[in-house]
Amino acid sequence: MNKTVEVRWHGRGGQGAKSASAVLAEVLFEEGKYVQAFPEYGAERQGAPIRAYNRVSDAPIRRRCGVQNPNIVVVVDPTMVESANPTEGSAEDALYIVNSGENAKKLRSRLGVTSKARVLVVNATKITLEELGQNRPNAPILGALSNVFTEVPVEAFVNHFTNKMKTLPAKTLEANRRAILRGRDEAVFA
Amino acid sequence: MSNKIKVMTSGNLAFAEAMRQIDPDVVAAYPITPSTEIPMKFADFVANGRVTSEYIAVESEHSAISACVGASAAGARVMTASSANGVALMHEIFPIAASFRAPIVFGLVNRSLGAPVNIHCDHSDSMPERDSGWIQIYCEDAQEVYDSVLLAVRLAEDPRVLTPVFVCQDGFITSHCYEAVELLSDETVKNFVGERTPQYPLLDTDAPVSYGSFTMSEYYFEIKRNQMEGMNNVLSVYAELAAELERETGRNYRPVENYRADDADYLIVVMSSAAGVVKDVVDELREEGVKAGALRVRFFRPFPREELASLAKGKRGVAVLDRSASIGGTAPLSSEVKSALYALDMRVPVQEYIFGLGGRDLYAKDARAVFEKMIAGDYSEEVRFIGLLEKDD
Amino acid sequence: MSALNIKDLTKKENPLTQGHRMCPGCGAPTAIRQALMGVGCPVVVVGATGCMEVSTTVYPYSAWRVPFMHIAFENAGAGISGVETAYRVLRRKGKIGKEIKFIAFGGDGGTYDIGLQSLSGALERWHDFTYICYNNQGYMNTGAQRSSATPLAANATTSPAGSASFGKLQRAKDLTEIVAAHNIPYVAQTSLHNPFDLIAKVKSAVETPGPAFVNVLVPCPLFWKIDASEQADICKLAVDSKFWPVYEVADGKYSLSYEPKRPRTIEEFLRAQGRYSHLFKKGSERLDLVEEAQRDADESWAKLLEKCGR
Amino acid sequence: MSKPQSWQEVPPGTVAFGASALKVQTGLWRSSRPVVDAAKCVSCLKCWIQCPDDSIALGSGGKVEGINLFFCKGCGLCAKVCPAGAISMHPESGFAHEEQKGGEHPGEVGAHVK
Repeated sequence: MNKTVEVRWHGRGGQGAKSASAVLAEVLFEEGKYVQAFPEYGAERQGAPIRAYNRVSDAPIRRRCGVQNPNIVVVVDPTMVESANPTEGSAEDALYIVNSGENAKKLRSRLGVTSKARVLVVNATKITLEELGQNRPNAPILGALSNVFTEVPVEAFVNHFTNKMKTLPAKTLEANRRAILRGRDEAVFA
Repeated sequence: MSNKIKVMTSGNLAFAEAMRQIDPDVVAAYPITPSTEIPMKFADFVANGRVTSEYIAVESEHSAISACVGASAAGARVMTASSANGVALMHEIFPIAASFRAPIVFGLVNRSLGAPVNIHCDHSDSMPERDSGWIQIYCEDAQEVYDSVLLAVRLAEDPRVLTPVFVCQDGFITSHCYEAVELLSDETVKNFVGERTPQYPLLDTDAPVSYGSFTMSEYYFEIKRNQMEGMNNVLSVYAELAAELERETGRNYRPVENYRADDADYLIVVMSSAAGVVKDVVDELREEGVKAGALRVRFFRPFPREELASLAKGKRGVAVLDRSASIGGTAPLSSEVKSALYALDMRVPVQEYIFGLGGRDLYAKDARAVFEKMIAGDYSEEVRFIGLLEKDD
Repeated sequence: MSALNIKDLTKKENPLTQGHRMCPGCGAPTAIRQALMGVGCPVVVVGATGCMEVSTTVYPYSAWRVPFMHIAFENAGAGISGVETAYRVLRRKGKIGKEIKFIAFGGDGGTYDIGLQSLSGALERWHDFTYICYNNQGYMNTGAQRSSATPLAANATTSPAGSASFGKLQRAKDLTEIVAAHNIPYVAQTSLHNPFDLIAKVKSAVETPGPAFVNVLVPCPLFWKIDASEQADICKLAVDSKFWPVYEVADGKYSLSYEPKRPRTIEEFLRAQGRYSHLFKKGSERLDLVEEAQRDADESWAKLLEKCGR
Repeated sequence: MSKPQSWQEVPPGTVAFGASALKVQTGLWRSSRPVVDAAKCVSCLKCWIQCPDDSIALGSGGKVEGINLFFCKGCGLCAKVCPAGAISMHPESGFAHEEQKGGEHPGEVGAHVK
């Protein structure tokens, strides 16, 4: 990774996109990368669309402005594919990670991206409903991301994510672990 | 055992962590975005016995700074934090704190002043306090925030200085950005900051003094002049302290950061977090053969005018980027830079810019455009605005 | 409460020295001096901006024999919160060995009006201090303007009596009751004509752990338009006419400190002061307002008696 | 502390030293002077406790011996509250022939003053 990789997250307030971006930063920091994680703050409350960002680099990161041209776009909530305008400013060859149960081809056309873009689809909502009984898409999304940051073992994602919730019962932590691993395994390129 | 550890944290949390290690006697604070995390985190340290401090959860920012002044005059080591309207509400008390020579260390997380209400960064809250008699240090990132808090405690309490300090960081951009910061061990920090030895503690009932006297024209001037001496000593005392801390951290921040300025033809002068992207652009332009450079002003009070003038001397152009306005006058940083450059034998063209009000970002393309205009010799007597929605004439 | 012996008091060093620049006959230095007489251990004093603060600390001199701090007008409550907290920390850390008591004072302007928030905050946070309001019922430091402690119909410079006005159009705020509503351990009203009452109350206030408040009626000869020698007399009249009842609320329990055996009328109290002279001016009398003031006083008195369980 | 003569001599922090106002001769304000008839004094000390300027001079037995004219501003309160008529007020002009003294008790500034 010679240049800085910029990530933009689209989620809803309270859904955990901010935490997930922080976990991604922590995992990559542990792997020796230079990282930033910063959410966009507004007056919006629970449920409103929010954005969060990461920068990842092998060299110190100096710029601190918002990410305008992300290399990776994460869409945490399936309803935001159109409404949140996830392609705004992103590079033509950007990578999209989308939480969706939709057919991959259809999703690609809904996003309106060219063949240069890569689209990784994971039904994170379904996975967490099955594993946790709740729609908390963060864990499978992080699992899917481990397919992108291949230099990091998936266990690092598991450890950091469950560490954030270490006061929860062991059963819940184990369910999250399964959700991350399923996210990694079930994510498919469209 | 290593005495350093690198952790993921944010500007606010780095400030709070430094507070925990400093373990001040008293913290009095009131929540306001985006500095709220600082008192929140500190209250948590108190609630879990991780500090020996007392936390006063006051009913307003005005009372926060008033309680800080009281505790500091009493002889305690005191810290607090605030932003924006909170800072404005405290305004009355800042000059009093400085006149009391109360060495309070203050985490000022920069945010715009309403109206309209906006929670994002600009420097319109701290700039009005530039004449309040406080030292102002502006930090670029969370690491610098952490290091600066440690320095600020020593600087404020130094008997040659005895002046309160604002440690400023950009709201959200720095305060809420999660990044790696190298922390010193608790013991190293304790040894570095030592203990406060107040000269005239109010709590010394055997040698009673009165603070906050009334004085007409007979002595007011002399008291103010005496106070100025503390500020006059800041930069030399700071150099000693910065060298001392450098032995622990390997980092040393100059009052003005010189980024490839020595042989540069064109300079951008800027403060705080926006300096990063400017430095990136300097590197890009250098690769293209343009002699670009940047100066990041870290101390705004006292203003390091000699250092700045010597770094800007002989340049073909200087652009000053202010993150606040002085409506009807010259923006604060431009005003200081122009004033400092007046001492030079040969004039340096200076272009004033205002950017980033209310949290609007400064992007690489913006910094590049600023350099390009200088290279083209395109200067205006008027202030220019970066990233503003404007109709073309 | 042990009986006070005035001769014993003469042996104590006066915490407020001579050489202050208050007006001749002003009640404030008397009130503060009496208040501090009853306090056994060392005290640290914080004062709000006002006549007392200004006149006792004319640089480079200070009339305070005890540590004294003034920050600003509206923040004596917050200032002493900081001082008292610093004391608790430094004592806990072994940096201060002795016991110290904390007293804040402000005039009615700094207490009833601009400083009310800061006072309320300090009371709610339960700092261990005593707040003394020296209440001369207006802004004297700036020239006799009305405050929310100024009584109905008083002629003040920002509520002047004129051809279309009878002076202050509103009643005074009952700050003592507002403070009592904070449910702090000790609240009292007193007056400086009875030093035994004043000294005893401040002593109780200071010795009670936690926040305490004492509201002292202190005449300003200039504003009240009385002779400089009359401060004690006018205070007695205020108490005897039930204009200014003296009572205390200790741990929520009300008790009347003094009941006049031969009550005087409000009219007598008003007539004794020039600030009400417009009410009695031949041809434009406003005896209706005098009656209204009497009714107010009677009602307040009845309520107070009820609270005292009588 | 003697009066500072330059900004360099001003102590930091707006600090004034405790009890230094004892050097201030507020007695110069007086236009009316209290005179004590010690023989009439009943030692009730009402004048002492009500004096705003703490200018009632007491003897060792707690009896009023006189007035501290260095500080007394002449408000007349002492005469007013005296139940025995032991204090009377007289125009200061009547004492014009007396040499203007530095004061009987020009208070000493406490030894604690640094």
